[in-house]
Amino acid sequence: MRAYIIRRFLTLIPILIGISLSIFLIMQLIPGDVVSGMLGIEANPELRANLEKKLGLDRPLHEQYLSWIGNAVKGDFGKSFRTDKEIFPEILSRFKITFQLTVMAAVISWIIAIPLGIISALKRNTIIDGIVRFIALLGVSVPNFAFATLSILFLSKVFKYYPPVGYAGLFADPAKNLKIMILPAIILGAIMSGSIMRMTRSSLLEVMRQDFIKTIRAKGASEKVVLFVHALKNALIPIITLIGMQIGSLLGGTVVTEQIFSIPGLGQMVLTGINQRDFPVVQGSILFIAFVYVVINIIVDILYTYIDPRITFKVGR
Amino acid sequence: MDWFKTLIKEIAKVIKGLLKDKVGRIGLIGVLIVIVLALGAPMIATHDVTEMFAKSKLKPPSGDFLFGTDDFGRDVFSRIIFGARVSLKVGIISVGISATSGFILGILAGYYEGKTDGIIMGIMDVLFAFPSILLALFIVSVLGPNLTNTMIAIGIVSTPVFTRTVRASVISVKSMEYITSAKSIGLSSIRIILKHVAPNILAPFTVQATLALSSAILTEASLSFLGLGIQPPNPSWGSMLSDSRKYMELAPWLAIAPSAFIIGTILSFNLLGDSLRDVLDPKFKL
Amino acid sequence: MKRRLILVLSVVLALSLFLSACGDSKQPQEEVNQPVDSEQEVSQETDKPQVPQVLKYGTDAEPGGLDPHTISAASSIRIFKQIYNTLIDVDDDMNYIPELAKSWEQPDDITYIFYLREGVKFHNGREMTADDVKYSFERVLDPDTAAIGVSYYDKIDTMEILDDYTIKFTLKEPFAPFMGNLTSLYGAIVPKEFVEEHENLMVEACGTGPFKLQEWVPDNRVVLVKNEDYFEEGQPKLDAIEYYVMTDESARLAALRTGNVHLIKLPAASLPLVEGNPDINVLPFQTNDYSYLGFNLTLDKFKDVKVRQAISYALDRQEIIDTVYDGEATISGFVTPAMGRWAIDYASKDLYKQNIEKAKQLLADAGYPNGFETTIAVGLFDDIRNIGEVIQKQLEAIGIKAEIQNLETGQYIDAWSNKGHEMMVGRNGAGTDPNRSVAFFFSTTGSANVWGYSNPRVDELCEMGMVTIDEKEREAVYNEAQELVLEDSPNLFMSSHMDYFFSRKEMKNFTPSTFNSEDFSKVVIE
Amino acid sequence: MDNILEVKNLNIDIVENKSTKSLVENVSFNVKRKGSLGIVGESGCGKSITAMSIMQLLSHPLKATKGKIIFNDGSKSIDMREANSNIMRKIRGKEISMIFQEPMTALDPLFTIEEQIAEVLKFHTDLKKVEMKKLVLEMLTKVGIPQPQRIMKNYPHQLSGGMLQRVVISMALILNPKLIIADEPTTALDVTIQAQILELINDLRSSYDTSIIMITHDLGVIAETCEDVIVFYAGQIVEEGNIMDIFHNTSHPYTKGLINAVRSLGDKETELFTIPGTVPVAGEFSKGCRFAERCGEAMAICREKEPELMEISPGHNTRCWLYNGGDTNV
Repeated sequence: MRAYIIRRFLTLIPILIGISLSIFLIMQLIPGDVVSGMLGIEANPELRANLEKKLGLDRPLHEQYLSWIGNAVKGDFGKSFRTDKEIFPEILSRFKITFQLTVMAAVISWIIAIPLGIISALKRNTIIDGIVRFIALLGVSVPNFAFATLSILFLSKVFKYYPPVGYAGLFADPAKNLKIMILPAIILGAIMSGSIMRMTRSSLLEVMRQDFIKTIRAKGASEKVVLFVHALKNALIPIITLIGMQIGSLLGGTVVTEQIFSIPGLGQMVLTGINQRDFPVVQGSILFIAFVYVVINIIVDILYTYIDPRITFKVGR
Repeated sequence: MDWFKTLIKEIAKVIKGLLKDKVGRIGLIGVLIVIVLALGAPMIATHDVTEMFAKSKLKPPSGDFLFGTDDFGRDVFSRIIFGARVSLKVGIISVGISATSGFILGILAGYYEGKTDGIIMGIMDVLFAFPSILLALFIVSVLGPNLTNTMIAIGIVSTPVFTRTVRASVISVKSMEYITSAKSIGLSSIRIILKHVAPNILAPFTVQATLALSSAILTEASLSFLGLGIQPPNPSWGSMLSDSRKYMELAPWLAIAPSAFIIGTILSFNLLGDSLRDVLDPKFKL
Repeated sequence: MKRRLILVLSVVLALSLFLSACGDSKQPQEEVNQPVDSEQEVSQETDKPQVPQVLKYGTDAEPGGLDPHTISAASSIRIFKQIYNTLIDVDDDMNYIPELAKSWEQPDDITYIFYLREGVKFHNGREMTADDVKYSFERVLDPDTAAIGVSYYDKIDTMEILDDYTIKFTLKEPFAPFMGNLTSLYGAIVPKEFVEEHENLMVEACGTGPFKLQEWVPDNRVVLVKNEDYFEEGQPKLDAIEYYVMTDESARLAALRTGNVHLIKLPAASLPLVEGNPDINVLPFQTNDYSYLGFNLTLDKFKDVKVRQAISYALDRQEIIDTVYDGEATISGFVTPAMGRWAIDYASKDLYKQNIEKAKQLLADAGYPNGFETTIAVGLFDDIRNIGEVIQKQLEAIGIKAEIQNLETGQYIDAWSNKGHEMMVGRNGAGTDPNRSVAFFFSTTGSANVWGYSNPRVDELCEMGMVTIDEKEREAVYNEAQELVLEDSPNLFMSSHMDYFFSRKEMKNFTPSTFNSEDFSKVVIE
Repeated sequence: MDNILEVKNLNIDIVENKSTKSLVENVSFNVKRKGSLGIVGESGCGKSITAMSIMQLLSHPLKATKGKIIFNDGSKSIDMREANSNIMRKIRGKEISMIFQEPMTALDPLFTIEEQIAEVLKFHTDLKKVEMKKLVLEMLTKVGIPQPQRIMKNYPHQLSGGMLQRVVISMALILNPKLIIADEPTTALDVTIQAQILELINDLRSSYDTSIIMITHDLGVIAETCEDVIVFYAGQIVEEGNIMDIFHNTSHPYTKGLINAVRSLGDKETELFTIPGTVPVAGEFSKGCRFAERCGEAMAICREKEPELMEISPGHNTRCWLYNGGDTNV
């Protein structure tokens, strides 16, 4: 297994280099640059020259890129042009927040989606199945910012409730942290649950039609055993694939929810970075997101081998 | 010309199958309504989409303004109707882009494996690793913010999902006997792909297409929320919804109308996708 | 089978624990000196009313950095305005009032002598002296700092320290706006050793102001705590100010309603939402901003003044104000009404009254009988986007088909600075001195004159304005300059709007005004 | 009562969007204690779903609507068609167990052989883990699996078809049930393995004196394993009797056709004999005898009236007008 993990990490390197090169090129192509962003209307040629020298932007492009990559390999993602602060610690502390939100949202979506998916599979083509499928479709078709704004308004008008302001770390002040994170997590979780519900239902029905289910029943197994021991485990693979993809896409995708609930996550950092053309911030954070995304894929692949003995490490994606 | 006739016959059969299934019926009707709205927009709309009635700003739904007016005093009903045109166009063209490129790349990667598979999937990994909203943001800010660029951006963003779906089905279809038998009688690989592999991955492909249509509309809405979607004053459901957020309390009809239509359209596409999957692939009859 | 499941779970758990533990678990505290937990401890010490004297302010943008000399973003200025002081300040009637300098004299046109307050302490405890004043301006003028206010102070020839509390400035030539420029935070007084030791004022701060920086969690909040030994007696009454970044308007309003924050800013459109709400007071104040429609004068169609004037006649400025600001704004030029005597009366000018016939006539004379196609670039703020949409509609009446380009932040700023547009809607602050409002934007060498506009007479007037010390004469100079720019119409000016603070009823003694919109020195929380 | 199982006019219908069609009509038969009953017929004649209905394993939209399935377990006898699921659960795998046709897909791919066999013990006994392991090992050796110690740690995809069928058999016999229902156990296996499996089934049956219902379309398998035979055609029993009656004084034309097809196989001269036409689809049965269109000796009456199951010699019944007391004309 270790060889497999090392091989997967090796394939990570070309991807990361590919991403970092493409970000660098795109950042040059986009109109606007960090200096005019910082100076705003005060910009004049003299000020611009000073600032560009201070930020090292007067060096030729390839030199800028190579020096950045040189440090990045050593873990030093450089400093933000705007705030002059070290980027890597900033990414880590923000990643913890986005990761916590993602995990909470994922768990909430599993709690909602998997039982409902099972129920709608068992009670196939009944009204309950219809209702559950409708809820699932609703989850898939509601834009998250509409859902978020609606819930904020509803809670604050009707229940006079608004999550406490000012983010607190999970370990620093757990009570306040959970109060802040629970609402956005529920909203993200509800939206994620739509597709998981549909996937659970279809893959469970697929498994229930297999021959070995008949054998198990012929052995005298109760429906509970048939479902929870055998059917669910066999249905797990496509569900885990979907969850892996969802968690991956959430890492950058929570930017809308983070913005509405003003949670200092990674998505928002990238968005501000792009707006301010703060190249090291954008480069560092997207590379980190890509790295975590591939790590999650590796974990999902490893989970496969634990669930299904037929899948061995030589089988690729 | 016979393949054309078979195609028509095939489509007729699919539609008949859809109508039989309750879910399919609802989906089909929903989609048809949206198409009719989009095509017949000029006839249906009651006002000019950009006309500003300064004295009737933020008015609730009434006789002459069926869905009320927005903060510029423009008629929401007409904007919704024309919005159908935009959202449908965004959906269809962006899915067109991602479906075709995903189809070709997926088949190449799935069928040829080895180096081609490695390279194509490597690029797809790079695109996958980029969070979709941010990738779209990049493309739109490089090409400039207008509707066509939004469509291209959404198209590129959803290509990897298509490629992966197509590749997965090609690999599973490839291992089946009839492909090896086709190879054994010396068919050239292109013919095998077109004649045998392609038709058989149609079912998961069409399902993926309907899902991509709904996510395209959602992505357009999120892009508008981040201020990068369609250019004012032309309306799209996404931009109307994101603009309405400020007035959700003062003028809720501004948010209700677009969200209802967005949810309705996506619901119909997904229902259509579900029953299409059953019709196209009897094995899936659940 | 069970053994495997445990293994899988442990992998996932280990990963999440590792990640969340790798940074130190407590939020990084960048406090300057001993950490004060703003909530509990402070209230026991003083005999203040039981309620913790902490003002929670929901702001709309993340500060871009805290170095007063290099950052011009409003979201940053509102914070370091509480941390740093300038030599002198300006009241609402544009008169200079003492701050760090208790008095000053001006022996001749090019020398200014300032007598500093004694016993003023920096946040690191050291007493402020003339040395720090000299060091601060040297830092601004040093190219390595890349300071923004270089053009404000580059007329300084020498700075002589007469004694610990007296400093003499000698200018290269008479420079009337010098006093006005000294009120700007671009000339904030910073402690020498702190800057040298930390060499990065973006994230750390040490000034003489009423509040000290305690904590900054990016994209979330900035916490300032009371400077116990502030030189103004009995100020500030508050123990701490907590600025929360809440970009979403509905989230800000919800936080205010539920009492999670005491103060927020919202546009006029939200006024009806709080009508009749006993807990929320609305505090309007006139801003010093003006909205404009700029032309790219390098393009042929906009080189001709007749085209620009035609567009001016086509605009219905009152409809723009009604639609975009709910009527809560006044017609204004690039010297805003808030600048009182300096501003001419734009509303009464013929060019500012809608006259479609005249507009069409002018267009025909200029060779565009049935109009032309163009684009309007908008961005940054919602009101700018909305103005763009209204103008686009109004220009249709004279045959001009304008397409709106809603640019992303970086693109908008780039289009502005490199003429990447045809027409552009924007909003500027008129500043505290007419030289800033006129020369900075419309003299040929003004760094904000991105339109390619040049009028020798205006340049001459700007030069004169800088050297005329006598107020009455200066007024006449700038009036003529405004009339000329108005006539040339490189930009069409529209409105100067009102801004609105929404505050909880528990927040007392807070009256925002144009030039001092966030003075929390007398604020108390009940 | 020397019958372990008595099925009395069992009817199985398919209920699909409001229309019900009968697949199995008034089928009755008995299985003697320690006896062996062969059910033979072409695929799609209803033999498999009859077997599944015995164990109440029919899934939607199939349903056993009428009739009785009586299981005589020592003193008490239970009608398994009506029995509630708890009772059925105690019977399945303990009193009656099944062997399926496709060994490759009959086992759960995600569990080891040991886990799947031990599961039967877990359902019906409260043996300790160690005892279960010993029993499983014993059983695997009995069914002739080499190195059972290693094999039982493997997963189904690591074993051949023959091996997997042996595992299924060991699962079925481990609690020495009173009746085994074998639904085409050897169809999916190649011939050499087929013989070994049949021999294995017969040996184990005698050593555990279990009765068996052998369902197959292959008369060769019937000949080797069964004493009594019933012949299914289009959801009805067309002939039943002991092995000698069926093979030597075959009465029903359909059974004759089946036997001739097998016989012509071994004989080089005669051309391969086939029964023309195909099995009629449920719900489209003509009113007369269901085999009429394909029957070489069909008479007018055959297309008019459906013949009853008549006894033509003790224990040998047939459903054909040829033997209906001679009055062939109506």
